[in-house]
Amino acid sequence: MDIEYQALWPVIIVAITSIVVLLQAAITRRHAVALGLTIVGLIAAFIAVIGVGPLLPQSVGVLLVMDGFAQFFMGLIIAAAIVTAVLGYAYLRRRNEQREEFYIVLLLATLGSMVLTAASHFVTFFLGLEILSVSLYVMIAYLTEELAALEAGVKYLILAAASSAFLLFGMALIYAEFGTMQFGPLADALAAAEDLSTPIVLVATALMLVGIGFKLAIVPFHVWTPDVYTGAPAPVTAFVASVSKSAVFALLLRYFFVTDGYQFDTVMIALAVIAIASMLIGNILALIQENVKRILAYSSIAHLGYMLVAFIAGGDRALEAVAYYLIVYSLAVLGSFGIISLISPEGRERMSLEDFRGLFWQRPRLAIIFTILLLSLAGIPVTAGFVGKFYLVLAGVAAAHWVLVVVLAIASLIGIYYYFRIMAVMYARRDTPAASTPTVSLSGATLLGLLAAATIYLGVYPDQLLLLIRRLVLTL
Amino acid sequence: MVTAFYIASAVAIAATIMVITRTQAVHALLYLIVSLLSVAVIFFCLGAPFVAVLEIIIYAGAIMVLFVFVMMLLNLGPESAQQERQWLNPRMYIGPAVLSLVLLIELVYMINQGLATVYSPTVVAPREVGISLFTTYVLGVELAGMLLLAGLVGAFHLGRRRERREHGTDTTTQAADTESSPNVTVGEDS
Amino acid sequence: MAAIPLEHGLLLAGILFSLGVIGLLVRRNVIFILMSLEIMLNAAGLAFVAAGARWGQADGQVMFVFILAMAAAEVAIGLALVLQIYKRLQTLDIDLASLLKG
Amino acid sequence: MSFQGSALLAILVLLGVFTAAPGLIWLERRLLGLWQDRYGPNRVGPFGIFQVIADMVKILTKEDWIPPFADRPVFVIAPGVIIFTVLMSFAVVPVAPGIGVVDLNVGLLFFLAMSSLGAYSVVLGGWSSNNKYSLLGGLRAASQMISYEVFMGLSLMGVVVMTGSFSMWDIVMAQQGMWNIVPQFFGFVVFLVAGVAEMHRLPFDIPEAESEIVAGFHSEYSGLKFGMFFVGEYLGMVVVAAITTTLFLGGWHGPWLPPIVWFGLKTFALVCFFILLRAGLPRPRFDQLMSYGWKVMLPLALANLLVTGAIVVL
Repeated sequence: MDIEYQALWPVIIVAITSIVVLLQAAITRRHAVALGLTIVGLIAAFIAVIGVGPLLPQSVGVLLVMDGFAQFFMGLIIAAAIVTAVLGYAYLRRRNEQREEFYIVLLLATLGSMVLTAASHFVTFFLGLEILSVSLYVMIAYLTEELAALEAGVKYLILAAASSAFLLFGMALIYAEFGTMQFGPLADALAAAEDLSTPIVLVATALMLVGIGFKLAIVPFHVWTPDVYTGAPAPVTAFVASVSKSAVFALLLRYFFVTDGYQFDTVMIALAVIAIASMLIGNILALIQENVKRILAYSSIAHLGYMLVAFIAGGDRALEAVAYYLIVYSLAVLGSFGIISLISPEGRERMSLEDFRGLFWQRPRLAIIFTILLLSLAGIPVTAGFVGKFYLVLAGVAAAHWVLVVVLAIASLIGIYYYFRIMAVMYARRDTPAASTPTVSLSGATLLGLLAAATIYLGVYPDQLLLLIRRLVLTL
Repeated sequence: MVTAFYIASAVAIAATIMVITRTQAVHALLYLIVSLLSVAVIFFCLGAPFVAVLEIIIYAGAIMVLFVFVMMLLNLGPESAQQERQWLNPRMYIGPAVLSLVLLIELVYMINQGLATVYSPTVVAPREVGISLFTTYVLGVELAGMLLLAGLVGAFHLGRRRERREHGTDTTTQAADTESSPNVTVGEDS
Repeated sequence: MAAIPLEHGLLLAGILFSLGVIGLLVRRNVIFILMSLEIMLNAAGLAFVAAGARWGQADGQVMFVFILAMAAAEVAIGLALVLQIYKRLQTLDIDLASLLKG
Repeated sequence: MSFQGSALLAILVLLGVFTAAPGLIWLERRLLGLWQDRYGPNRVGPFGIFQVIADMVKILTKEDWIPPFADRPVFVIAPGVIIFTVLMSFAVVPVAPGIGVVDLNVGLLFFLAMSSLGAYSVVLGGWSSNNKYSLLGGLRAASQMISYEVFMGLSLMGVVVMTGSFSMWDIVMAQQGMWNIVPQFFGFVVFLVAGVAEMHRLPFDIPEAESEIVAGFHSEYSGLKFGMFFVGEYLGMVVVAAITTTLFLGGWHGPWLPPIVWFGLKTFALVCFFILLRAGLPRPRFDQLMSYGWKVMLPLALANLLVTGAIVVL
């Protein structure tokens, strides 16, 4: 049996890089070398993602399918991983910890996410998810000296493993009913079945949604989010919020589009309820937090809810909107958690609102960058967040899901309040002299500047990215 | 075969109930092993001898030994069992039990509705599983390798023992303790 | 070989899974929680093998092998975390380990 | 093979195994005496042959004491586990054409499964005794047996690749022309070393190491329970010898003599070899044992498997 592997080069390169970094750590432990190897590998993988374009679409055996959709999301994931690696370097440099393992698990987590975007079979679905999860346990609890990190790691592990078990059980039921685990044939089997409302399909889909919902941290599977976001090192939080969610959302899109999950009314109603609950609960709980990381955690729950609105609408417009919003959202959260990781001195992370008081007068450039990112998250015009939210609403309106759209609008209004609260604190004058902030690494600051610039650029000229999305993502 | 299936099922259920109600961790683990062994018998009855043996070798023989190993390192004495007994007030079972019962009823209902097929299990021999693993699912095997690598690196990093840092001084403790950690015995090859 | 109805295989998996869920919800000791997770994963694996037996395919068993690999990785990391937490807190009570409340 | 037939065979094999164990104890002591230039048991009966019976009577009549601080149920179960797993292992050994308990298509894996369960007896024995030396012995046993299981399994996969079957009977049949020890020499070496470690015989008896941790996991055991550990160890030796014979030394194949005799002779020779090992080698340190396993045995087993696979494919 011959399998065409050429299209898989991006994935293979990331896997090889992780082993190279492992060997490097075994021979000589040099933090900068580990970072260098990681970045080189990731850039090579990014080039490979672009390079495999002409070969696509191509199925790799039954397990994976490389198409424009996978290409797009892989590009996003690799770029976000590069940002995480650079932020991680700046962060770990100040920690008393063995550092090289971080890059190994970061690469493995990236690998798992990439597999998820191209998965066309339950086996790759499951394995990709697990490679991602297992690496994330390690990344979250990476600073073993800190009790909060350990606790976050244990919580995430228990809940993630439980959700995986639910997911697996759901998959097993579907396999028991239809005799195939591949998305394509499964779609045929579903289409051939005369009665789709058999309980087994519904229960199985519900069980699988538990697993996926957990990864996306949507209400009611969101309980881990604030603890994990707070306990994990800031760069890792950025990774969890951007890469892990993009990958799982990509998988959800593929699974629902290929097997036509939209035919199950019950499931769609459940998703609509989940979306409404996520938007409202996420934003309302974010209002009462005093910790920036927690605010961002709850806001991320709400943002996933926004994306679900478009997702429920279905069709090409939904794909477009979700893909665009995932880019915008990733830019903003990577940047925001990047700021937190850059201004945190050795030892404790700066994450309470008070820590940000007067940031503008101390570090004006960082404060401006943070402002831009927050404005984007709030969905204020001229930033990419506005364009993204506009497309989400458009998708919702086109499908005439008025309730969802109205809730989205209300939730966004609530959201503006707490984003401005952070900004107000940043621009306020401090009464007491501030504790000295550490020197901000040049590479990190440049990177954040780029993220902010991209946010503005995409807010003003969204066309090119949209064209790219239409060309790649709509191949699904 | 059919009788064996039902006996093993009963044993598995009984043993699992014992697992979740024990207070002494090692006793619970022994019941868990019994449960796993009876599941292995069930696999055998279902015509899957290969995974039946894997269940014993890897699940009962390696993963559970890891549990015992950690329990020995923690050395949880009778006090912890006592504490556990206090936590385990029978009333605590009511809520979760009701929840799970709902889940179970749902499953039972669905299974009865859906698949009313009696089938005679055909034995899927190890050879077929192996061929399937290394042709159709060969990428999956590679990915499982990466998964185990992540587990290995993670367990090494997280389980590492290190000297406590002196207060005030900023000595970087490295390298010296990389060999002393015995709990890196997880490189089980599946 | 005599016939075993498929639903009985799945039913057993369902019962074991539910028992695992109960254990997960009731227990406070991290070690017991990890054991409950193992029960759940094993039940899911059993469901796969039963399903594979229905179709006479090797796929269910293949999936079980992958679940084994995942359970091994999961347990290795879980137990490493348990060791660290016990060293720090001298307890395995999941509720005591809750600095992060909000 | 009818059920009655295999039940009868099972009983015969059990009887054979059980009578072999006391004989082995005597043999070991005499041989050790011979190699270490002393007498060994020589008072009870001709050549001390009834010494074992005397010892048995002593062990059986001793008080079977369970320490009050021990974890009773686990303490009682532990010695039973080793006897159970070892005896189960014999089920898949093909003694001679038609003589054997069962032909499983996963026979080899069944043996590995049983040997991996065997680890529990030592580990649980060490834990339940609630004694620090026993606990140390149990910890050592857990890491030693888990580690060596890995190489043990890997070293056998070369044989499986060559035969294309997990069935012990198929493996013996495939050795008609040439014994596996020739093409699978490294597999043989690794398996033998791992086998000694798995049954924690000297020189790898780290879990009990009298000179370091008193008697390790069985410090607290006495009477019949101690006897079970003791007999279990000897039976383990026979199992490993019998499996090695089956997998690498051509099983019952051999000229002139009847198959069952060949099988017995080969197994006996291996048992004597194990006793010679005990007489000839000092006990390594624990960390030496572990690094030897992971740094020498594992690469060797992997390389062996790789080369075998390559040759079979080409």
